[in-house]
Amino acid sequence: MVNKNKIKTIYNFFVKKLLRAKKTKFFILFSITPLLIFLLINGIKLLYNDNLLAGHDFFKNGGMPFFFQFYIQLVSLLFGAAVLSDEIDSKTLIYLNTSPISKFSILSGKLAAYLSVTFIIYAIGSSLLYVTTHFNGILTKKNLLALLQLEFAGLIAIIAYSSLFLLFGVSLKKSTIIGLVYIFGWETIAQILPGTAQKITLFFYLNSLTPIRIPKEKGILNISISQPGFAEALISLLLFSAIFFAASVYIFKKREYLLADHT
Amino acid sequence: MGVVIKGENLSKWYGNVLGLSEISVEISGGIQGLLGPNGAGKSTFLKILTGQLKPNIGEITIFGEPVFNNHEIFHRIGYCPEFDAYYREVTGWEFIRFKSALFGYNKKETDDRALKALDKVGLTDSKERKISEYSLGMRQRLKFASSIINDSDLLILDEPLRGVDPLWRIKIIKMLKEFEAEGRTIIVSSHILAEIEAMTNNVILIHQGKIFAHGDIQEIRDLIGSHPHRISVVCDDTRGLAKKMISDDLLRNIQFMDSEQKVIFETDKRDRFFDTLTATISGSGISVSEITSPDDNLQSVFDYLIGR
Amino acid sequence: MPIREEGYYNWEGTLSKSKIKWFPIFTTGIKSVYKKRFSKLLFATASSLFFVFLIALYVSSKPELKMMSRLVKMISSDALLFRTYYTNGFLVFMCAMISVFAGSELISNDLKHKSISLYLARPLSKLDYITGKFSIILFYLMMFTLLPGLLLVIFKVIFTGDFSAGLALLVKSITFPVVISLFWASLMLMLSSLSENGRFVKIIFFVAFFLSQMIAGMFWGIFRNDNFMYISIEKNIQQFGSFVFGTPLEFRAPGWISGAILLGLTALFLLILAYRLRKVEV
Amino acid sequence: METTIELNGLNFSYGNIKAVDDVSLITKKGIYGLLGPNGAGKTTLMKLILGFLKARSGNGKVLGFGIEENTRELREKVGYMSESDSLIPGMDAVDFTSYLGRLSGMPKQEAIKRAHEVLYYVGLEESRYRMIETYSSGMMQRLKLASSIVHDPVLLFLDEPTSGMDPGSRKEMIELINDISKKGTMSIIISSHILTDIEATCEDVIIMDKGKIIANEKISVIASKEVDIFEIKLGGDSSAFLKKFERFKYEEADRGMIRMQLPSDFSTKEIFDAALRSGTHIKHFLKRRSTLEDTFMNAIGENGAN
Repeated sequence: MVNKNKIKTIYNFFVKKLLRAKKTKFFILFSITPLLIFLLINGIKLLYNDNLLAGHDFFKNGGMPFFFQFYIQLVSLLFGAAVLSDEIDSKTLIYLNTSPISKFSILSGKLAAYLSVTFIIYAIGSSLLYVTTHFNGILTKKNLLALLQLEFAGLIAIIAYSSLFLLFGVSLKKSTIIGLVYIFGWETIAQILPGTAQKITLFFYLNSLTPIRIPKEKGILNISISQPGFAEALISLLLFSAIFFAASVYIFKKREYLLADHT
Repeated sequence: MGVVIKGENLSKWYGNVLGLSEISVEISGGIQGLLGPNGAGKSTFLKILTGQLKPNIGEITIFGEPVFNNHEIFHRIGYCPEFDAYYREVTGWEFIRFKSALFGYNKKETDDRALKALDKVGLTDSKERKISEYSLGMRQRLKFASSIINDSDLLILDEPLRGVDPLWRIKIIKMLKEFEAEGRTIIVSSHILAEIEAMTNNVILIHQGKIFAHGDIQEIRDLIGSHPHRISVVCDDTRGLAKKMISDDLLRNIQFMDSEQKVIFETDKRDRFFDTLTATISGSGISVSEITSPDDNLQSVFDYLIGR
Repeated sequence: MPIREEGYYNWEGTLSKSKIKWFPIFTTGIKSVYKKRFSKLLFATASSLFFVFLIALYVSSKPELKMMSRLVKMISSDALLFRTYYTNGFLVFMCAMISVFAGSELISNDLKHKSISLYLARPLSKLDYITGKFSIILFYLMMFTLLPGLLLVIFKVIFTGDFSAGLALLVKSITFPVVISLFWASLMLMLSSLSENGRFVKIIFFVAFFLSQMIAGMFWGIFRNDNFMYISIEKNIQQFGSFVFGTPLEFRAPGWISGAILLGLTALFLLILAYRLRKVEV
Repeated sequence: METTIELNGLNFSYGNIKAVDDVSLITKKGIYGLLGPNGAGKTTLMKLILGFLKARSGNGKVLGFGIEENTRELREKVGYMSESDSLIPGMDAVDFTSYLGRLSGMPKQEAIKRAHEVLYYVGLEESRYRMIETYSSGMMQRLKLASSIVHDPVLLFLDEPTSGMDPGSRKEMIELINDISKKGTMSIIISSHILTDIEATCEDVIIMDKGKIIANEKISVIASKEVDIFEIKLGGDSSAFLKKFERFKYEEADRGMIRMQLPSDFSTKEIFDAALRSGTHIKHFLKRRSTLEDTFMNAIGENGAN
């Protein structure tokens, strides 16, 4: 039933299409803003022959929160939810639904394509930032390993968030707004709620994968629960992604997509 | 070729909109014209036929197989959708090649079939241009090309010629007839009745969610008892001809249009009328220059049945 | 009385000869923005600031009342009244919200539905089209900046009875809100003409607005140098307000530069808007 | 004022593709069809006349107004129904139509009154208070017609007016177009791919291909060009009948239609005698007139294979 080269066909087509989209170019630019800010700050400091800003501190307090608490979520939302809603808006879903390809292959091919583009955008910004902020000593084993872990954590985060927002896109009407409410509403509030609430946010597990812990504000009852281990976090994130993806395929199969507004 | 499409009392409604009510239909080979006013259930029927919608009651099978959620069936079906839908930032070639690859051919066959489809609709030389730069007619032809890639046994076309210029209309109609000759089944939905008449004699008329008529246009026309057949004759002695024809109980009505030297007869017994007419003309010295049946076409069938 | 037959009837009226061709765009636009969901809620919140200032004005004219002393002190003179009201952080945010609410889809919807040709098939030039769209946002922006400002002066005269407000100050109290409204309107219209997708336009607008604030704050935090305040839209408005009304400046940097930045940006946005519309294929 | 449009030497190209190539044209009052294959330059020509696009070279006058100098006065007198559905969401039909009327300079109350009148005229009276984004494509065409005649123009451009309409409403649209042109106060230019609709409405036809005007004829002239080919349909089997006419050239088209070339002095009586003797009857007998389709195909054919 699952046909690998058909999934590859979908993957290649949509990666090429996405790389040309205006949206992608905008987010690549957006991903290098922290780097530009860092260079600008140190540039001006040089003018005033002030002592330069420490790269590692900027990365830890500025770069990490930017990427792992804002950027990845936003881009995964705008791309993940769009996997299906773009096709419905432009009514092109009809071409896929009337081709000899299973709904599973369509979604896996498309999600993989959107994931890859999101990862490329993220990787450009994050790796450039990491390299410049840890320039002297970048070639040490420690830094290279940290960089690798940074990209790996980003990839897993993108997979998890994109599958969640794919599920939103497949089942809900106003998926983008609900996604925004989830990111900036629930995930931020959950940080300060008692332990169990944090367990049902993706960020909680993500925080154990990143090479540098993202500083967490103390909870109201300031009992900070223990972060899960690397392996445990990885497995739970992958498990969540698989569940979200399976649910999306199930709904996609069952739902009738009325592309026209009249009979 | 057995029955290709079989529908048993299909009913479909969503919200308070009634799409179809108890449609049973069997379609086998050849070109079938599908027509009906907007909002009368024609698009709902096509959506059920292509598995986009599931009927609330009844079920439909193509080549004996169920349609909804059975994607393998599309190896044997080619579908041209109604909307002007196209992928942004993509060229004609990339789209056709993508659609062709979805059938799972090897690389060479995918390219050959895509090229052949593009060539058939005359888009080969503009295949590198972005679809957004195509005119409406060219996008329509591209859509049609995407439905003939797999040389399928069943072709379902939803208004395939909308916005296409007369030159390509004729070429595509000719192409469809060639497909019919190869024994393929083709469902063509269209609002332009002259187009359907140019392709086929078989029509399915859907109105108010029901099949009002299905079969040969001529037979349907004969079944419409409420409107007798109108035959118009242009000759040099209309009154003389009428006098000779009136003796029999054949005629319901005669109408003279002297300005055009035309007389219009209305009759229920069409064949007997023509026998008598031919005999009368050859028997008398009246020189006849024209015999036509003004309401023996799809437009009249449509008007009489739909009653617009 | 002759029967009215079926068929086409001519229109006996005559077209108006007025030069202002874009006026229907303005009136219809105003109505459709008002009909939008949540419009009453937004306008109520935006006008709440005016009522707070009104109460403060009343309190300032009655020395025996001891309420809201801080605000009362800040509006002691007319110049201070205008500066505090026009450059109030809440009002700046409200202007941003109103621009998005009234303006984000003004052109993007026309691009999406290809309806610009509807306008240009009528005796309207592209300039009329832009002016009409512009007037819609300007109307709502000025309704919550210029109008309340003038009302405050009138109420001040009623409460305190002094006519000390000189002509120069009155002129400034009119030109400043107009300049600020022009800035917001041109920014919003320019963004609206960039894409068919209204949602994308809204995202870019808010990203730009918050980013300007965040970067200015971050740089100021690091360098403690006031020149970075020019990056923030809000700080520019406040600085330019203080400069125009001659009240103490927001930050230690020339006030007129903020004005130049605002007017410069407005001109830049209009240029981009004109370029975009010229490129639009009708 | 007899001449409606007068163009001389108009040129326009998108990049290096010549869309309008040295077009000169004079049209009188009345109703013209503008035909041509995809990409022949029809829509571009219309946009040049309306001043949406600036011609590279050449000039023109419409209703006496220069197409470049006084586009504004010109557009007061012209109505344009575009090919694409261009709508303004969030409005019902009355608001939409009266809004466009006011954009043409009609006073507010006049525009609303006139909007109702034209919406009744095009048959949208029941759904004129519905939001226009819920309109079907057929209703959308009627709305576009209504909004293009709300300001009572002198010249009306219709780009694919019957596209997407079902047979019933297409017939009504054709009746509307004929009724408007019959009134005599409005000249109409229709660009359409459906030749039967053009035949049912237009008096003259202009055919374009590759940016040039390659034919400009009266439909009555085309229809009168008789060809001595007869269309014959028989009741039963035609082989016996045809044997009697071996000497003439004939071809059996599909579904029993015979097209036979007969000399002009040939007496038709012989056809009926032959049918009677071979035991069948004549169901259809017509001297073929060249149709618009033949003229179109010949004109395009001569202009080089497309």
